[in-house]
Amino acid sequence: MSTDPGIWLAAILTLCIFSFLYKDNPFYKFVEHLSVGVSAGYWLVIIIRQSLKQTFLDPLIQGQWQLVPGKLGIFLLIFPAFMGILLFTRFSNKWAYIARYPIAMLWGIGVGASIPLSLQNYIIRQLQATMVPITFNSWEDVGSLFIAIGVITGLVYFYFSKEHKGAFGGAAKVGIWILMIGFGSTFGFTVMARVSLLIGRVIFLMKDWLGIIS
Amino acid sequence: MLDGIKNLPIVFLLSIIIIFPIQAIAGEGQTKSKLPNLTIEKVMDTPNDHGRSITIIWKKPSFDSSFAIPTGYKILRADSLRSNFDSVEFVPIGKSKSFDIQNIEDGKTYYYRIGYANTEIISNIAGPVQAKGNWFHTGKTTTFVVTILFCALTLGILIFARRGGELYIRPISGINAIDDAIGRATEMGKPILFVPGLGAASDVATIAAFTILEHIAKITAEYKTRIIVPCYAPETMIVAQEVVRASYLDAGRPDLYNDKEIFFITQEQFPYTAAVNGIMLRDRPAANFFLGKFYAESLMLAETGFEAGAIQIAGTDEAIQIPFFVAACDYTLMGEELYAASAYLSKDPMKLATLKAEDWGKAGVIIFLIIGVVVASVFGSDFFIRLLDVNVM
Amino acid sequence: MKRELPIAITFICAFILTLQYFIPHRSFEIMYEISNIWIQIIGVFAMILGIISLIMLHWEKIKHKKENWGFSIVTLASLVGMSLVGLIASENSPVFEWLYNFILAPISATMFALLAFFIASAAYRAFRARTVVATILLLAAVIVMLGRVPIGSLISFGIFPKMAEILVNYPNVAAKRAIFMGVGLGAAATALKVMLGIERSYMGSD
Amino acid sequence: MGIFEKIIKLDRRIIFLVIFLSVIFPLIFKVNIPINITPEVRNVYNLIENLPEGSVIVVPCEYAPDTMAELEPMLYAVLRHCWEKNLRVVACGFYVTGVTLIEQEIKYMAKQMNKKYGKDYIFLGYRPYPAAVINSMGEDFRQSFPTDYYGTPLDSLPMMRGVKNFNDTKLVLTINATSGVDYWVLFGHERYGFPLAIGVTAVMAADYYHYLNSGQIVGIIGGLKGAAEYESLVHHKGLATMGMSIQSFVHLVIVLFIIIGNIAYFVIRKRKGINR
Repeated sequence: MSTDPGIWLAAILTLCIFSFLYKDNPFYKFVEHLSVGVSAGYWLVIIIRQSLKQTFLDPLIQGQWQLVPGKLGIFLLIFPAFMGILLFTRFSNKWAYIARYPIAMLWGIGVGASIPLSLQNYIIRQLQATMVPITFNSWEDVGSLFIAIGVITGLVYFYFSKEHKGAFGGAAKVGIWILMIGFGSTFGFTVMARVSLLIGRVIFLMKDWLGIIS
Repeated sequence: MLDGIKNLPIVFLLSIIIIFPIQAIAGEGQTKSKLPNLTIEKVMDTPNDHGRSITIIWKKPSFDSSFAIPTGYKILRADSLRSNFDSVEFVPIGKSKSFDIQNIEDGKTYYYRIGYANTEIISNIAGPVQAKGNWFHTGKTTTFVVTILFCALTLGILIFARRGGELYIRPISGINAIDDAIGRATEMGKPILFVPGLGAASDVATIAAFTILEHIAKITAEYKTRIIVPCYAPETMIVAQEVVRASYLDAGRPDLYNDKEIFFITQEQFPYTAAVNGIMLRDRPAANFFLGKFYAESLMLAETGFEAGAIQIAGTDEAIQIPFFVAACDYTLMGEELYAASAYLSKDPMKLATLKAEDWGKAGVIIFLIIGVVVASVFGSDFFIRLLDVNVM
Repeated sequence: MKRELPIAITFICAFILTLQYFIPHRSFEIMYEISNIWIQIIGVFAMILGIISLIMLHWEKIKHKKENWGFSIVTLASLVGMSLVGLIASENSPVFEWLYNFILAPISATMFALLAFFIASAAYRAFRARTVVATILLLAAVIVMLGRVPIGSLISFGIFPKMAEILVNYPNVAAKRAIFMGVGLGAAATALKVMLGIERSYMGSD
Repeated sequence: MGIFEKIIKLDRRIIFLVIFLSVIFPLIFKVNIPINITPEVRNVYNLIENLPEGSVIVVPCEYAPDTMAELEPMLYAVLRHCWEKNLRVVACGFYVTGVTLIEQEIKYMAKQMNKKYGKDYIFLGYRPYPAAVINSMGEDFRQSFPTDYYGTPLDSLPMMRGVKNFNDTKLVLTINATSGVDYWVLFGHERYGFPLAIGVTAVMAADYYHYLNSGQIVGIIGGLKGAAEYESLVHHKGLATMGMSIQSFVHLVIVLFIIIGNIAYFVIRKRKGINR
């Protein structure tokens, strides 16, 4: 059995969470609230220490921003902080709309390059991967044909401008079948990874904590 | 002596005559003479970069395997033909036959040679060359064209819709379930839980979730049903509060809006999940909405919600998580359906128009795919396949 | 100013970043880096709002002695404790790391491990051959599950692993690609809506 | 409520309990489910099995903690086999983040098997630029590794006497989670012609079968399953076999639950049909 207080703490917390499987109980509630507090505190520290101090305060105190030198740099550094402060106008009824400016900026930057990026990664690349010559020289070609048909019928299923009727409906139906085979396989495939995590925890309890297996 | 192609054979002969005996004498352990010559094929400004880099390409030597192979190449540089060539980089021997030399001053002229490390064998002189930043990434041309096409298509349909053009969109399954679920919660006098996922506020899945939240909040304002929105990211909380507040205002019930029901929990996946599980088991919402970006916690939330007896409607564009929602929830908006549902619910002709553009896009993809496969299979041409080449490096 | 300015801000930011994707030049690269830092800095203030929200929520519970208010003390105390350790010492201090390694890490790992149980209960409940679609889902899942482990190979003379391989490599790939393509178009369209100010749910209608 | 109705509305905690037991049971009672041995793993085993006592084999290990769950049991099984056959092992690594981990693992296994450093095995440690290092090792190990990981000159280690380069070794078996595999094939096997076997993660295995088909490698040990196969070949069931047994149990239990649920569902549906 372990003599490390850290291992004991971790083991007790682990058991508290497993108790949730039986039903909601004070032990789980305790761990739930503890984890929320600790993780929120963790992120607060990381954000203040790194985002605020390293990327904002340090260059400001030095009066020099490496990315953009000179006064312009300092302005470009203070500007987002000013926008951030505007978020607090939300607490006033009269000025609440000002908080939209920073949000608009977050949306704009966040959405940023998503148009070309999603078209490139989700359309162009996938299309190219599907577009292979099919000459029936090998069994793999049958698979490639199947993938091409699956992609087409799947897209038909996601087509919203036409009701799923007739031949079109038939294609959509094949599409949903293929989607379901895909979902089933993903589900089945994931079981192993999840069980591995459980084995990891059980081994932690039995080996690191209790020492009953070697 | 070196200023004419005519003299080259003489130089060559001379070098053989002079170098060979020297090599033979130097002999012992040194295998220089057995190393193939090095030739720089091309030296140029590194394409598609931000500048300050030069690319050097050489002919890959084939080594005689019975002799020691050098550990690497050295790259030599000079400011002018008259100055000395100094070694600036070491490239280990490997598969590569090109190298990007970084941290070069833009616009300054250089000449290059390469040689085997620890030997005297060096290549021809290549240059002059200057580094500079590029204004268009040629590897992304396809992406650029597709982006322009898609934007033009969407704008065209938007203009059509604005002029009052009719746009038909089929009913999307699971959409009616949203209103039914809210109705049921109201009847039971229980709250509604809306989880906007783990994405940032500007993730498209989260944005779609906000639009659906807008729809839901308008109904809950009308029915005076309590709505709980626990948030993973602080920005998501801020936007969700704005969305709900605006919806309550729209519905004429700003008095019912409660900021504290839309709250931040923590920005760590599993503590967040633990807390949302707690809400489901203690506040007992009658309807759970999981809309947005979800990862491994999807199944944990959906299973706990099921145990708590709630009607559950999920939607995510995260392909790996869809199966778990399908298994554990009553309705699942799969992938694009999430975006479509948000457009459909808003009944805004502008939003429906973009949905229409997506459909055109799909039709285009299908047609292009069929053409590409047929051309490649029947005519053996990979023209359409190459057309889709994207090189982001 | 109430509506037009936010829309203009969104458009300009998104447009520049879209252009940036195609322009490798250093000036645009710097703009991209600046935008990343801006997001971070605004994020600090958003985080402060978030923490205020968290504290208020639990403070109210404690003040009004709502159900389970005692646990709210746990949250607030651990939040304050963790923050103080991290801010007074540093994020690299041994105490801060110890708290992370022996509280947060095991809790997260165990929560994650609960999925092994939930995946079983969800499979039991959902995989019933009620309809054709449900049957397909069920069969695919069962075959892949059996194909992944030695015992599946043992009871089927190696047939399940082969079938599982085919399912994972073909229909699964087709399904993912169809979803990706739909998502790609949807995401691009949504981004365009945001840029053009069509999607602005956060602004309400005033 | 009949038995089938009860089954349909089964308390999920029963499922949880059964899952939990099927994890614990193989762990405590060391139940092992037989594993079918694939030819690509058996090839590796046979090659080592048939080496004369005292042969030197090179085991480059390139992985870090993130992939150790799969590759550590593999390394243990391989080392056990080598040392049971009294082979001498030259270990090294070209992946800097994993070096300390690998050093500990080898030391641990040597202790288990009662093997002496310098006599039965040595650890060369880390050098950058795999291609260049493999090249120089083809000439003389001492070119890149004049000393071992601990700073001892190679010549003062008894087992390295008379071992100059790959010509004096019988096999290279790399346990690898990186693209370093390619280097061993292209710069090692291709140039110096030694037999090469690889042990990789399950995800990577699929990408390397073409080397097997082209005869550039003699075998592949892939992922935890491959490690479990090797464990059963050396008749020492370890973590990999255990893990695969647990996985087998849990997967089987879930499938059985699904089957039972469906039987109950169909019985009830049929009954309802008759009543109507």
